[in-house]
Amino acid sequence: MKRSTLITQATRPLLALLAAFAFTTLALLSTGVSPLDAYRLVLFGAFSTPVRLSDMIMLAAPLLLCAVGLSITFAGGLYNLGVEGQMIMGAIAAMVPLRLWPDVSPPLLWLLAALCGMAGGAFWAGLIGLLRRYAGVSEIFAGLGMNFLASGIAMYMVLGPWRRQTSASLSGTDLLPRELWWPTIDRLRLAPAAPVIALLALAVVWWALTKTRWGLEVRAVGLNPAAAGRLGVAAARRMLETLAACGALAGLAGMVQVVAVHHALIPNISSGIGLLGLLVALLARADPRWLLPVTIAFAAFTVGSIQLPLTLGIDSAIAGVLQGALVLFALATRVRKDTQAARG
Amino acid sequence: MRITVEHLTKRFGSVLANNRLTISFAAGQIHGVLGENGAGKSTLMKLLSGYMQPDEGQILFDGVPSRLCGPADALKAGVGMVHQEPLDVPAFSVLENLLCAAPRGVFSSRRAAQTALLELAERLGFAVDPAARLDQLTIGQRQQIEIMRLLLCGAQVLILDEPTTGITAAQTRALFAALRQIAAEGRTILFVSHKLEEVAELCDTVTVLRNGEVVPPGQLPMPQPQEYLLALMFGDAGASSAVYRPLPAITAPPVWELRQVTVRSGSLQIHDLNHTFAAGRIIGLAGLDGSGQQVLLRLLAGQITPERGQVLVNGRDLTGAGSLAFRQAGIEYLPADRLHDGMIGAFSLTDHFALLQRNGMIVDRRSAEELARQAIADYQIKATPITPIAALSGGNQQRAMLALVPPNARGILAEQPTRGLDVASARAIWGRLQARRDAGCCVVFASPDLDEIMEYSDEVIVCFAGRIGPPMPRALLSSGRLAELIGGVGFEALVEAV
Amino acid sequence: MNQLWIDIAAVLAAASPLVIAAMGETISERAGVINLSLDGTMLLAAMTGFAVAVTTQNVLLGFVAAALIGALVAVVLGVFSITLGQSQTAVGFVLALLCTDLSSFLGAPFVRLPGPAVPFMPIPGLADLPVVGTLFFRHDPVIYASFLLIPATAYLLYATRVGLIVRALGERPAAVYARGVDVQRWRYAMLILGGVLVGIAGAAFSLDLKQGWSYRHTFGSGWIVLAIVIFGGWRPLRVALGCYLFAALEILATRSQSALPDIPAQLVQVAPFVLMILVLALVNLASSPLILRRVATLPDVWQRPLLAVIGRLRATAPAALGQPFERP
Amino acid sequence: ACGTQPAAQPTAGPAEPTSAAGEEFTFGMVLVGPINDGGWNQAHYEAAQYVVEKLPGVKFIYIDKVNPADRPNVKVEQAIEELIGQGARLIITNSAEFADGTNVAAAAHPEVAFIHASGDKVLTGEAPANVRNLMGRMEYGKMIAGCAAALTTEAGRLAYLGPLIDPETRRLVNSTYLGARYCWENYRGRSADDLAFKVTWIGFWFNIPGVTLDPTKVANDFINEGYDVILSGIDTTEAIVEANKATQAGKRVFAVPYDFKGACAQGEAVCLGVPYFNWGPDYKRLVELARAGQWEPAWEWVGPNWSNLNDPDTSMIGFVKGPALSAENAAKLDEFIAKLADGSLNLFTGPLYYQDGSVFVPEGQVADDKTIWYTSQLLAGIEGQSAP
Ligand SMILES: Nc1ncnc2c1ncn2[C@@H]1O[C@H](COP(=O)(O)OP(=O)(O)OP(=O)(O)O)[C@@H](O)[C@H]1O
Ligand SMILES: Nc1ncnc2c1ncn2[C@@H]1O[C@H](COP(=O)(O)OP(=O)(O)OP(=O)(O)O)[C@@H](O)[C@H]1O
Ligand SMILES: [Mg+2]
Ligand SMILES: [Mg+2]
Repeated sequence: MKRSTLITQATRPLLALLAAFAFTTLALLSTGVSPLDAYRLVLFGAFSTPVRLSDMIMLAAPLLLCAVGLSITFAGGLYNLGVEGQMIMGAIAAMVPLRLWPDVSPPLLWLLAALCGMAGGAFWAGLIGLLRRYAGVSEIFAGLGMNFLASGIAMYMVLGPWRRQTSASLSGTDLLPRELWWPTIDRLRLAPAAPVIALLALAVVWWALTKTRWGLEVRAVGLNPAAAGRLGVAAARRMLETLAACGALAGLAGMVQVVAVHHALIPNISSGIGLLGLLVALLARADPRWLLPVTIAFAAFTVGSIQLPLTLGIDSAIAGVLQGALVLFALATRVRKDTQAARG
Repeated sequence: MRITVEHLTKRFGSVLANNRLTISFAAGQIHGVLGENGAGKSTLMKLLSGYMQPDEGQILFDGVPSRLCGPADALKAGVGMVHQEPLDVPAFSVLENLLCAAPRGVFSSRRAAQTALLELAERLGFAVDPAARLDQLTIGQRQQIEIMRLLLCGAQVLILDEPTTGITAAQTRALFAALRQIAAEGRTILFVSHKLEEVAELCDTVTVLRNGEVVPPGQLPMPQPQEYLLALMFGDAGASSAVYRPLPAITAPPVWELRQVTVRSGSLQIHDLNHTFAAGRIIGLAGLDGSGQQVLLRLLAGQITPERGQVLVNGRDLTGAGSLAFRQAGIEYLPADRLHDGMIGAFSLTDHFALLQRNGMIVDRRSAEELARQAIADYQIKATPITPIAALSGGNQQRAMLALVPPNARGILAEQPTRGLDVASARAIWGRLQARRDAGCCVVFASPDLDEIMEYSDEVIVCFAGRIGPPMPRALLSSGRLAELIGGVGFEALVEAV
Repeated sequence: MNQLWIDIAAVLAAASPLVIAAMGETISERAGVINLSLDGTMLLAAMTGFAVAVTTQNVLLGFVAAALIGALVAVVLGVFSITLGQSQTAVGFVLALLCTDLSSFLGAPFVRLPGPAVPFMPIPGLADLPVVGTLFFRHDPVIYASFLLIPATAYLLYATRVGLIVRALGERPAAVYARGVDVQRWRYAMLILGGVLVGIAGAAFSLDLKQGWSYRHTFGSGWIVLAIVIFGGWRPLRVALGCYLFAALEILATRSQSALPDIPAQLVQVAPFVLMILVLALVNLASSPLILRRVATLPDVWQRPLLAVIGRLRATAPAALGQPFERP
Repeated sequence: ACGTQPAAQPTAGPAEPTSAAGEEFTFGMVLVGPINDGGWNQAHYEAAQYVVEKLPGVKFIYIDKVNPADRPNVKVEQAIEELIGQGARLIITNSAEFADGTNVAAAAHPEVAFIHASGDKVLTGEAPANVRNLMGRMEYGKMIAGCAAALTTEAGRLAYLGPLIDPETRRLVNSTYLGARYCWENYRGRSADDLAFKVTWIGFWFNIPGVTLDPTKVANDFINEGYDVILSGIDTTEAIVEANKATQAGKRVFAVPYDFKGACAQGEAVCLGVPYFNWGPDYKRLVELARAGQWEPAWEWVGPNWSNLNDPDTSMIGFVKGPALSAENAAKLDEFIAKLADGSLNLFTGPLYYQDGSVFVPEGQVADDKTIWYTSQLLAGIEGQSAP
């Protein structure tokens, strides 16, 4: 009995892995390129040169921030599909001090921008919570709607108040002054502050979810809000708090995108990182211990796949296919949702 | 149609729900099936109605072995089952529900179905409106509709699983009359119940199940002595010990005070309610389903806000403060659906106690586990501190829920505190509640079971059509009078008198 | 005046893929299964439909392929959620992203290629009728199909035995099981039927309304359809109305650039998505206890019509929507 | 199935060593859209093929679809980095959006030569020394397009499917309008007031779902509003596709696509002609320059070869007449082209007014290059946004 459960525990993820790769290989074969070549790039390409490694880390940092935030909302039983919008609002809010007071000393300005970004993201997420609480709109659709609105606002800022001197293109605002870019290592695009902040966030959230009463209450609300309420947990408040916490982290990710990656506001500042974060959180089962490895793997796939069109002439979206398939098959090998059906 | 089962066995994991059962139910009779909780009654019925398939053994209809692969097979063979909670579609009208997935050729058209339904209702003495939505009917009415649906679909054998649990006395009378009529028409009825009196009143034979086996092997003709049946069902645990206890004088301030409260929930409205709920009392709320007991409980729990008036808890005005504030004031609400609204299925007792901790930012697991251990010992819960609540049996879940009531609770509101529990478990639960009462708590509970109300209440409040009667000392009340009041007989005079 | 009719006809046409997908989703949600993968499915189906149509130069084959893709994704969703009992939301969401990337990957060779399109096909005799002809009879077969699908879905759900079972599946699968119906198999069937329609809707984009293939070609339509189904209260006619409302908003957004030069059109063009969600919120808000309690305090004269309006607006989801059912 | 992108295959093997350079010279291109878009990007891609064909020992690599929608996590610098990593010694970036990124990468790689097509950072002095700008004088092509549209329209309603708003697109819209107005007045003999000319900007060079307006919808909307010639200013072919569909549905709508010589193929029946870029000759010239190590900064604005607009080896700007242009109108169009060619007609002659009534070119003057390049508004008479 014990042995067999041990075996299934080990084989299940393995099976999922195999199935995901089988599926992705099928997709690769249909294009006529050698899957091995493709996998070499997708899996290891990100580690092949220092430049790519640093690009991977710069993608992993905001991704980890989002995934960590989402692990909070997942614990609270919410599908925060609005994380993209929260990132965008965080980026917009972070731009405000950066544009208003470019003369303030950079470290102070970054702190200000980080605070603004977190506030922006938290505010945007809070709106989702309010929509759900008072208007009964599921957070999934509220989140999607807010995503559309956020990207609309970003486009408005890019085309309107913050547009470039001479043109009105959706490609973005003017670049920030150089001294406001986060310092990078040498000739790489790696700004060490970004991964440091993300790891810090991971540690704090892990601690909060597993050790604090707040975390326990959040998990209780996630499992059964009615019962949690009966047991004295302020369920509605916890729901808003989890959303706001996730929004704040997503907003921070948006701020990192601005000061460390794009150095400007672009309409697509969230670059699908939020949605990828949802996949990461789903695969890691919102378990903080798994978040880091999964994040690194997914960021590596994405960065590695950039070379696919260049060297193999196939589209880089295969990274997304692999990521999606991994999560899908991992879901399949999990215990049924309905095992704890009502009894009595 | 005669039903025979031979060596019927059904396992759920390690639980042997039915263990090589061999019985025969003769045609044209009403057969009672008795047994404590978990004895395997429902399992047997579900096997007979094709709802589940046996692991071993066979079922014979009129001596012919038949394999039932699903409810459709059973209905084709003429067996229909009315589940305890009617398995109908609440969002449908009576007629839609009747037509839904009806066997081919039974109803040629909507109109034909309606005519047939009305005809049958008249024959059985039920009142029915084919256009009414099921979720606006009482459980009793829905049960009647299920019975008629099965008969119209050609059931020759009718299985009723605890049909009287959720319905009123009057509805029970109507049901019994109809069942006798159906049996008289030559059909077979299997009647599952915990309640000895009902079986005695209705049934021609009785079968007692215990731990998945028939004791003693075979059927017994009715009547049988009640003590004998109780002993068969429970062994020694079933012996009755109802002792009437005089009320002590109360000095503590009242737990709740309602002042001129008007409250509305759905279509039900309660007007100008003035009531005081004293500490150290058990107050039973009696009434037909949906007469206002639930509204009153939820009002006292702070879950609904009155439109007018004030709700005072321990002398403090908490009108509209929300259920959390009520809880902080020492009010505990125990819902009927334990797993759904009461506790968190995936959490263990330790987790629950940790959740109840109110100070400090960090969870103190050690003290929570200590409390869980103590609760398990005190309440005789069959579990470890880290067993998920969902894996506990119903009775143990109820005990766990009670154990989680903080020691300083001032008021306990319980909705059907012994729903689905057998006599022994129910008695244990009541022992706990009485201890709470003796410690100065006010316990308010609602139950559809009049015997329970009569046995355990210190005071009884009757609800009728959204009106709340005055509290009456239990000692001044007889079962007959209570039944009348619930039905509205003399209710006006009672209210006027105050 | 004439311009108005032309515009309305344009709305009717523009909404056709939405209508087709929304009817499909309505059916599967009525049977209790949320197909949250809609957005990805539509993309993958649009791509496949276009790819097949380009390679075979046969539009019909393109639609068949798209329908098959829709069915295939529905089956995958079914296996994971109905059979394996995983959360429909999680599986659907992952499928949505997976199919999106799959469409980008496999569709790369077909990006912006010219290809065949559904031919315009006015109905002889009727097309020349004043107004009515412009509105309903000067379109192509896909748009006619979207018109017919609305009453057909309503008929299926409300007037047939199948419809009774489908609705009961979404309300109380246990009851349907007790009546001898194989819940899983029926849910699969309805999910697949819905998937087929969703697939066809995808092809309606790539072979008709927004002919061709490009990345994220059907941008966000799947998500908006899911929202519209909720907005429509799972009732076909109201769902269709939601689709037309959305299409009208989109056309207004395109027009707004010259009408409202101060507001960037890019902001306006996301407005329909946002408005749809807001309307959903308003509708839900109207029937929330908060509002009902307010209404209850009003004098009767006001109360009655208000309650009537709220009653009309109220949309209750199928009670078992999204819940797995396991055979006992 | 992905065989449409053979040039990217490194497995293609090294080209045979040439006597000229002895070693292979690789040049790379970063394209904003897909190489087969039937427009701007395809024109660039085919120009690169032209170079490879004409110059032995030259190898071409590219990354296309570098834009926030198709590759959300790829920045221009990153793409350039990849190409340089693959051995590219000359990099061409083909979008105005790439100006900053090109400069950043160029600063980081002073040993590599850069061409930023359509930009002006060299002119403004913001570019590093290894960057050149190259652009064609499409103003002429657009004037011809406008004329063809004005000659054909029955309703007198011309619609322009605009990309984003910047000096380049403004001057192209203005040129189109000037061409259209001239032919409307002079060949059709109608008053300029009767000519409706509307621009709707989608917000980017091509459709990015969810970010830009959907050009399909915009084109449809033009048609529903009664515009009967749609001129495309975007990189892709939605205008001609939709016009073709509308025509098949019984309306009479014409289109003038843009950028790519073969663009009429998507709707022969409605195509009045296409003004296009022929980057090949100039890229060939610059590749040779880079290979010879004679790179120096320059800002070039190359005009057509007036003696033969459609000469693939000499003319940067061309115009192919479409099948839908009637013979009679084609003759008038030739006359118009001849006037432009011999200099007897310069449409940028004053007085020209901006939308807000301010003067663009004063009476009696002719606009110089810089004035035209930095056009700040649409001209009076055009309906549509000048600035956001
Ligand atoms: N679906 C199930 N899964 C697991 N165990 C089950 C299931 N159904 C019944 N059991 C177990 O089988 C045994 C018999 O259950 P059954 O429901 O037949 O009892 P019962 O006599 O109807 O009890 P009650 O009076 O509580 O209704 C119990 O131990 C119960 O826990
Ligand atoms: N779904 C389940 N998950 C885990 N354990 C279960 C489940 N169903 C039954 N069990 C186990 O079977 C035992 C019997 O449960 P059951 O609910 O039948 O008890 P019962 O006889 O009804 O007791 P009670 O009178 O307390 O309700 C439980 O102790 C429990 O451990
Ligand atoms: Mg039990
Ligand atoms: Mg039972």
